[in-house]
Amino acid sequence: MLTFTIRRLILSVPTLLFISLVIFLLLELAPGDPMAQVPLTVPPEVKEKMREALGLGQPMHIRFWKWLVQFFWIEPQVMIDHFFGTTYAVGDLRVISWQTRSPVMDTVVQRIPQTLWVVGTAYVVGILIALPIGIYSAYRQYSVFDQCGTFVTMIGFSIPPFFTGPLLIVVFSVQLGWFPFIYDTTHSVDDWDSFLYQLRQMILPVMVLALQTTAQISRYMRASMLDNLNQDYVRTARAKGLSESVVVMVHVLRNSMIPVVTVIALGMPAIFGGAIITEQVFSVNGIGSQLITALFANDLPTVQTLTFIFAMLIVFFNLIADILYGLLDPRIRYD
Amino acid sequence: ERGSDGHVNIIYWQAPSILNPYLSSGTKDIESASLVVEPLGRYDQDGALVAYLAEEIPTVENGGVSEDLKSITWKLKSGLKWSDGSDVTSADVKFTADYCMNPEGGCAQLAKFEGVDSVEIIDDLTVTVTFGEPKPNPYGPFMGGQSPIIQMAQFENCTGAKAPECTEANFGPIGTGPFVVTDFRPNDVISMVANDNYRDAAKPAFASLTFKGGGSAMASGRAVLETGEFDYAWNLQLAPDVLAKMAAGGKGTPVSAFGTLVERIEMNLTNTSPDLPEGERGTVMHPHPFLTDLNVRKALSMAIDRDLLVEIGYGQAGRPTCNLVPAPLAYASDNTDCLVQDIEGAKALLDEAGYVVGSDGVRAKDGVRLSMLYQTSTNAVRQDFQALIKQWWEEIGVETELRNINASVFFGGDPGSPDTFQRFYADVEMYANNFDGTDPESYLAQHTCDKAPKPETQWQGENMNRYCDPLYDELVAELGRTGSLAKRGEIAKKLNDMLTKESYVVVPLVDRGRVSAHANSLGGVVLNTWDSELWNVADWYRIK
Amino acid sequence: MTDLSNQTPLAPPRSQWLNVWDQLKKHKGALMGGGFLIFITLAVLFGPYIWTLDPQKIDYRARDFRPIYHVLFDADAKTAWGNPLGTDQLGRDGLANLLAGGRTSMAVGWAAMLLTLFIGTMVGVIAGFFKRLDGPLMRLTDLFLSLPILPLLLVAVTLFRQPLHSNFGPEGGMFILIVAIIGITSWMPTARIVRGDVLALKEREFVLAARSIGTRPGAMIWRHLLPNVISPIMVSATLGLAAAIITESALSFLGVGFPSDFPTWGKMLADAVQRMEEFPERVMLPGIAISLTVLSVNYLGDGLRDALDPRIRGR
Amino acid sequence: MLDQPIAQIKGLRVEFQTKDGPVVGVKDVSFDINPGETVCVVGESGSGKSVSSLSLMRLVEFGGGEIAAGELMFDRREGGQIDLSNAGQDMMKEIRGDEIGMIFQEPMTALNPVFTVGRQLTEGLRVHKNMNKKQAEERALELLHQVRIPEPDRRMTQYPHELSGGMRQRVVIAMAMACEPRLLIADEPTTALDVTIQAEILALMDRLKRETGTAVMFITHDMAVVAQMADRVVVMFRGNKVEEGPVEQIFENPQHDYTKALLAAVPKLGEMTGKAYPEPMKLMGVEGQKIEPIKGTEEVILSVENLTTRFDVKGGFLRRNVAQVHAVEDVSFKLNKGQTLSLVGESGCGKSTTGRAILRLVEPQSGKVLFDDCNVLDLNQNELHKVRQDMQMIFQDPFASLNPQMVLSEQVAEPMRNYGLASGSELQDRVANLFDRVQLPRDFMRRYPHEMSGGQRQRIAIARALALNPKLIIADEAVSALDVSVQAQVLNLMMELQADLGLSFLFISHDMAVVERVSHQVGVMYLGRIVELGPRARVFENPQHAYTQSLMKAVPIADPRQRKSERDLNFKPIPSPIHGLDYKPEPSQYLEVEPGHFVLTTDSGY
Ligand SMILES: Nc1ncnc2c1ncn2[C@@H]1O[C@H](COP(=O)(O)OP(=O)(O)OP(=O)(O)O)[C@@H](O)[C@H]1O
Ligand SMILES: Nc1ncnc2c1ncn2[C@@H]1O[C@H](COP(=O)(O)OP(=O)(O)OP(=O)(O)O)[C@@H](O)[C@H]1O
Ligand SMILES: [Mg+2]
Ligand SMILES: [Mg+2]
Repeated sequence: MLTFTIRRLILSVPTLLFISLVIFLLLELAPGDPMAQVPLTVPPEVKEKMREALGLGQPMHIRFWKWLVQFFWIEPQVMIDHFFGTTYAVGDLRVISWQTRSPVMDTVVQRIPQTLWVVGTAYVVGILIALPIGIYSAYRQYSVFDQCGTFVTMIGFSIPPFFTGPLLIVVFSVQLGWFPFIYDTTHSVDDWDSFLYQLRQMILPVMVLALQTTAQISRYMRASMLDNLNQDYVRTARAKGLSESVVVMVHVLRNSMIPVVTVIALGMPAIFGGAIITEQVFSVNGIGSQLITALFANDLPTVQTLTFIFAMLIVFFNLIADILYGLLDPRIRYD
Repeated sequence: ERGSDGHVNIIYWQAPSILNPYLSSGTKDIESASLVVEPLGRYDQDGALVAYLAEEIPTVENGGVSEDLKSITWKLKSGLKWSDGSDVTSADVKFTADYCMNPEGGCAQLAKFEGVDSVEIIDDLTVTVTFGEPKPNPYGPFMGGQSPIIQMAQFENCTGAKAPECTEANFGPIGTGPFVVTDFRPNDVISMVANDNYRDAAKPAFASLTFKGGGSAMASGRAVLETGEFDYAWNLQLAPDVLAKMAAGGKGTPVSAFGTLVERIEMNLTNTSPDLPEGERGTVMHPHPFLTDLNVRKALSMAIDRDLLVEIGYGQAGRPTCNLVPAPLAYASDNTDCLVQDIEGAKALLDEAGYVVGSDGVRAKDGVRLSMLYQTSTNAVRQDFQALIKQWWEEIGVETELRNINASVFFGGDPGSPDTFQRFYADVEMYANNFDGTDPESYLAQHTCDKAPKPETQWQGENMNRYCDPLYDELVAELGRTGSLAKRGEIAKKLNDMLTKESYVVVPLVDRGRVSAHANSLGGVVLNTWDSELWNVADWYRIK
Repeated sequence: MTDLSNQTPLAPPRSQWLNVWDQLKKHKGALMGGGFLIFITLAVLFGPYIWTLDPQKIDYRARDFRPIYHVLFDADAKTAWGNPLGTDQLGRDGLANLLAGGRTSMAVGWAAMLLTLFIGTMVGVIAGFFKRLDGPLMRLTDLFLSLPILPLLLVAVTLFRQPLHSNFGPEGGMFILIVAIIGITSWMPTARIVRGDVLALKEREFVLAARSIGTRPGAMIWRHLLPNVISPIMVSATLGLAAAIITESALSFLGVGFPSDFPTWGKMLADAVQRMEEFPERVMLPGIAISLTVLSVNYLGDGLRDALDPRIRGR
Repeated sequence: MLDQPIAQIKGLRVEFQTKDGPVVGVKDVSFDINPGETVCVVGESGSGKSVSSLSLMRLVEFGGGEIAAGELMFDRREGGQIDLSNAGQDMMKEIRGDEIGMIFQEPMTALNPVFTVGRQLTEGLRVHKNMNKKQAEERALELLHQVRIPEPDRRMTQYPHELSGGMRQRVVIAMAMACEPRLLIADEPTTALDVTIQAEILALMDRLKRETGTAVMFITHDMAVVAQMADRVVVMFRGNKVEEGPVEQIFENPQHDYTKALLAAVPKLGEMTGKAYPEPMKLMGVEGQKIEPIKGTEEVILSVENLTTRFDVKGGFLRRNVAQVHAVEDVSFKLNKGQTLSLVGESGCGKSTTGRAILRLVEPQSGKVLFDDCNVLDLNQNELHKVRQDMQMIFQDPFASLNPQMVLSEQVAEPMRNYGLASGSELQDRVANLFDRVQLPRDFMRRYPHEMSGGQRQRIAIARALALNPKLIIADEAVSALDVSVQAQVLNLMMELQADLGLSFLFISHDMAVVERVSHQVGVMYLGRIVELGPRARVFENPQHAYTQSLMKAVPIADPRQRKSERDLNFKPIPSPIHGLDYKPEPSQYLEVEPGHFVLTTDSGY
């Protein structure tokens, strides 16, 4: 397992490099121009000058190499500097966004908190709701609860967030006036009241996002529970005189969680990736909205960096999922 | 009294990415920066010039502009202070010009400084800008939100290639405006407090300000009009019925004003058939099979009901127009003959021109079918327009295929993409354009022969329809030489008419105004489309 | 003594598909789901021939009509029998649009789902079965997982729109493009799940047995592995159909989808969100259509899975 | 009140609600179980044995069943009788595991794969006996000792899949006995075990019964075990009890036809003494059976030389390779054409692995497998494919070895498709012929594996193996899971085929009586090595190796008057086949005691 992990980690380096190259080429190939959002009143010559100032005149391989150096060599140094007060990276050119002309990573760091607050909470809430629903619908398969659960979760899955978002806003913010719907990213939690406010402003986006998570995870949970409930070992557990709750919640659940946990782990990168549409609807301005604005502005360094961070998380969490799979299920072996 | 009205919340559904207008020309960036940095003079709501940091607006009459129109001399108000307490001097003004004109800086406002030969410091408060050629309109540099004065002390080490590295300065410029940045989160939110050193001791009324960006026009409209979470929302590009419904919320008021933005259809005079080889496709080598026929272009224009377009798409924020230059008054032609839809007339015109309706309902002449590709950027209103116009055109026997392209591709100049509006691989396309300030000279000059995008120029250029008329080019040149305002107006109107009612290569549809909204409790808002909307934020106050 | 020899009484032998059908018949949800699916498919296929109004026909005098049932709670509502489901802000008929939109959405949904299933299952099975290909294929999944869909689509549009446009027409070309993009950006979860199941299946004794009777890898996959991973594939299929319809709408929403005069349910929904308060039916109708389709596919999938599983069928 | 039965089943009827309407699992069954008594329940597969026992635990409900009628009186430990058929689940929870323990039929699946053996063993103890973790673990360890698992300490922390089938079964037994229940229900507890372990387990249960007065309800199809264990016997047939009586009476004077048939089908050790060649069994109700010895030839078809197979053992949190299972160690033997060589030995000694290694279904470490003079281990995939046409295997577990999603005719046709031997209607004909050959009705062709009884499944597996007309069939415990009547049919079938087609069999089994009946040659395996190899008659009549001798002694005799006492059995703890990575086993050396009869002289670990 250790060798497996190490081998996978080592293998992930070329994988990631390759991914970064593919992403880079993709972005290069994609039509679009960082000057697209510049007003039409700006004459083409000026735009051309601005493009040059962004470094767009250089050949592709040089730009890719530059990005590699900036991302893999300079940015880590900046991080070390930040934590230990050293000065390795002073004066080195970091990955600079074309839109803000500031280091991309600074913005990322600035935005991670709200993304984690909202998307992360939604994920946790979604899982917390999904698991009981999945477990109970499987335990009482084809009962009223199961039917309703299926119905609601599938509806939740089939309705896009650009609909549920405004719907919740209309009901809870406009009609009832209970919750704000423009997320205040400058809000800091330092006492009970501000915590309450934070809760209030999180509720709507969290609800929208949790709906999707719940729908998906509860389907997997239910299917997995169903697979396990009829296994012989469940009968053995019952024959030992264990109570139903122990039988279901310990014996069956532990087995059913194996695939579900990996599904959950695989969903993790999405938390850091943010939720593009929901962030837009509620003006949360997390990573997701950073990516989408960068995309629309053709801010290639930002897009490249964000997509690549996302790719790293995907590779990492896929590894975690595989390891978890191996750890949770003693039958699986890696060699 | 300064700071007595507490806090004000502004929401822009596009978030500012930087507060240095010289590094970005996005409206959101310029307008948010206008809270902090100011130019020497601005345009007011009517397009008239008002002095800001300057003592007065220099003109030929008051001697500020030389007789030969080759130089302009600005005088700063005395006693101006930067928000850090230091004095504003003419060195800062000259530095600003140097900063933008640095060839490596990639300055977004370089066009403002076009033709500037030198900027000289006369004394502490006086600078003279000298142009290489006579400039009938010398108000490019230091005028309007695009060209504010920045502090030399702060940006001294940030010139040229180093400009983007000064993140701190770009995110928090020291200015003379009513507010000072305390926290800037790119593409998200700006927190500001009142500037202690603002020149008017009684202003601004608000002690602090939050400038939130992001979301959608829908959400920001709601936040002002329906829930009252915000005090001011910018540019509510919403369907009129939606806006009206929101306004019924009663928390705020939409306000509108008109500028020079015109939604128009451009006719392609070259053939863009995919069968042509790349390099020749879409160039003057191959004229368009039927759009080169004036009658067809005219008929297409006649079939459009502009009133209905306005009603459906813009409501109070739009009015039908037949002009490319709808304002200011001095330049606007009185051309109104397109305003009435005339389907029958259009049909007759086409009949006359020999285009007969075929069995499939599509007109054709000599085997050339009137079948067109109509492209525009993705946008709800534009798609409604497309649908309507397509229907009208089909009524007169013109087959229309619609295409909508992502705005970031459409308006981007990527020479590799076939979908940009410059490349114009379609028969007609629709978008909106305007000009900066109040002078249309360079705007009209966009339709000269040499401005046509072509492969040799990497498809850059502004003359999308490849219109080429030597007469027109000549008139443009004459406009450049003319100083008298009346004469200039006359020439401009002539140019406008040449493009519109005489040739119909440009078919204006709607004069698009701007709708913004403010809370009912926010006073002092004067909507201005000639400059930053937040131009008079110092005068805003809370209605108690 | 006599009755010792004969075994349990035998049910008459029946064809496999008859059995599946028998089983399916007993699954109420599946029947309802299947019924609705057939209904909606027929509706979008043949509806436009019955309800012949052109969905793109603009009649601005008849704009913003409410659905006919609206009279029930608001007697003065603008309604007309000619537009039973109302009209939109340009006066286009709601019913005609719903039918036309359904055609595209269903076609995109099914085609993209099938493509997703095909790629996902293939990659999953191959990765699970051939140990040597597992690593590379799973890294490939990582790669595809990290590809951003939007630039991908833009690239695809740039590269392929013209040839597809000239071969299949504006709608056909875009259809192929969108289906392909949705397909190749959403097969990864299926692949991972299938791979996991195949890894486990491979350890089962019947696979060993099949090897011992000389079954070659291809036949092994086809005969032994695929039928046994049908259940996760069914789940992916139901989720995939919904996801494809939603993705298509998001793409239209971002302006890289079908031409604007080509309605789809997702686009109708996205367009109507602005006027949700005033004209709830405009979001509800396409929304309900999407949800019901997804639900019915889900129930049908549940039923089919049960029916295809001989162990359950026996019960 | 010793004469009051501990459990009384009165008029039990169990129905299952299925999609085809109710199915009756048990029609009408009544019998008592007295304290300290062993009641054996025998009967054909599907006759309702398991369902009756599950009803007593009230576990049928979880399988979709319902007790439609009848009473299940149970005598509580604290005194007082209750009717379990309508007791609440709360009450049942206390009784299950504590007062009634149950051993389940399938050891492979009865354990939860993700919990350690220790955890699963201690669970019940902690619930019912209020023990703390440490106490429970001590008790669990003691239990593992009792069921004679090698290296009990290690097992506590292992997961079920790391144990061989026999070990798992012993864990299940330990679990059932953990709380010293008053009634122990054992559903085929020893089917998966070899004779020595089986004898130990039986002895253990016997001791438990004697010491604690535990009553045992013992479900089995092995009549020898019945003879050894039972006080009373209940015979079931198609959901009904057909006969009940003391064990001697049932064996000596069966009344019902079914009982008679059952007894006739039991192979008895020693029946073949004096006969040089195997011959088919005489079956009741089959007219005109020809019983002739099967001679075979002396031509070697398979020759295995120094075959060694090892598995890696992963350990620790990170699952590193820590040791190796020496599953097959330096094994050599020869098999003649048209003859049968049997491999016997205790569970986990490497019999199955040997069989699989010959077919290269597991990759051996070293050695030679000469089949028709080509070394199977040197072949590439294509050549292997060709060779497999002549070598087929019947797997230990017929259910597991059939694809649950495929109809039977397809499964039988598959090998022929693979080799392109037939297609279209010819294929159908050949499949139908194969069905006839293994005496399965042709209308079974459309069925799925789960719709068959165990014996029928095994016949499908045999039909599949025959489809290619192989020269060699490796039959891995081909009959162990079958009830005796079916087992006899299958054995006869195999011998008939051998006689007709000249097949060679490598017959893997732990049932000595069966081995005696079918083999020409016998190899006794212990800990991965063959400890004794020779003609069947010599090995059975003159066992030389100590292990063989104890094996012979442990074989239960199907005669209730010849019970073995615990003292006759001399148990030795079983050493582990797991050795460190640096362990170098010595080569095997044999002594030829008689012509063709070899005995291992080097250390075997016994
Ligand atoms: N869950 C169930 N659903 C439907 N029928 C069942 C179920 N369990 C058992 N049966 C039926 O009940 C009858 C009795 O089955 P049972 O398991 O008791 O047989 P058995 O005597 O234990 O056989 P074996 O020796 O093969 O274990 C069989 O006909 C079987 O098909
Ligand atoms: N895949 C495997 N991985 C690790 N160890 C294994 C594997 N298969 C078998 N073993 C081990 O190899 C040894 C021999 O196993 P094998 O299955 O050959 O025994 P057997 O003689 O067939 O026993 P039984 O009678 O219980 O079937 C056992 O200790 C077993 O635990
Ligand atoms: Mg049973
Ligand atoms: Mg075995």
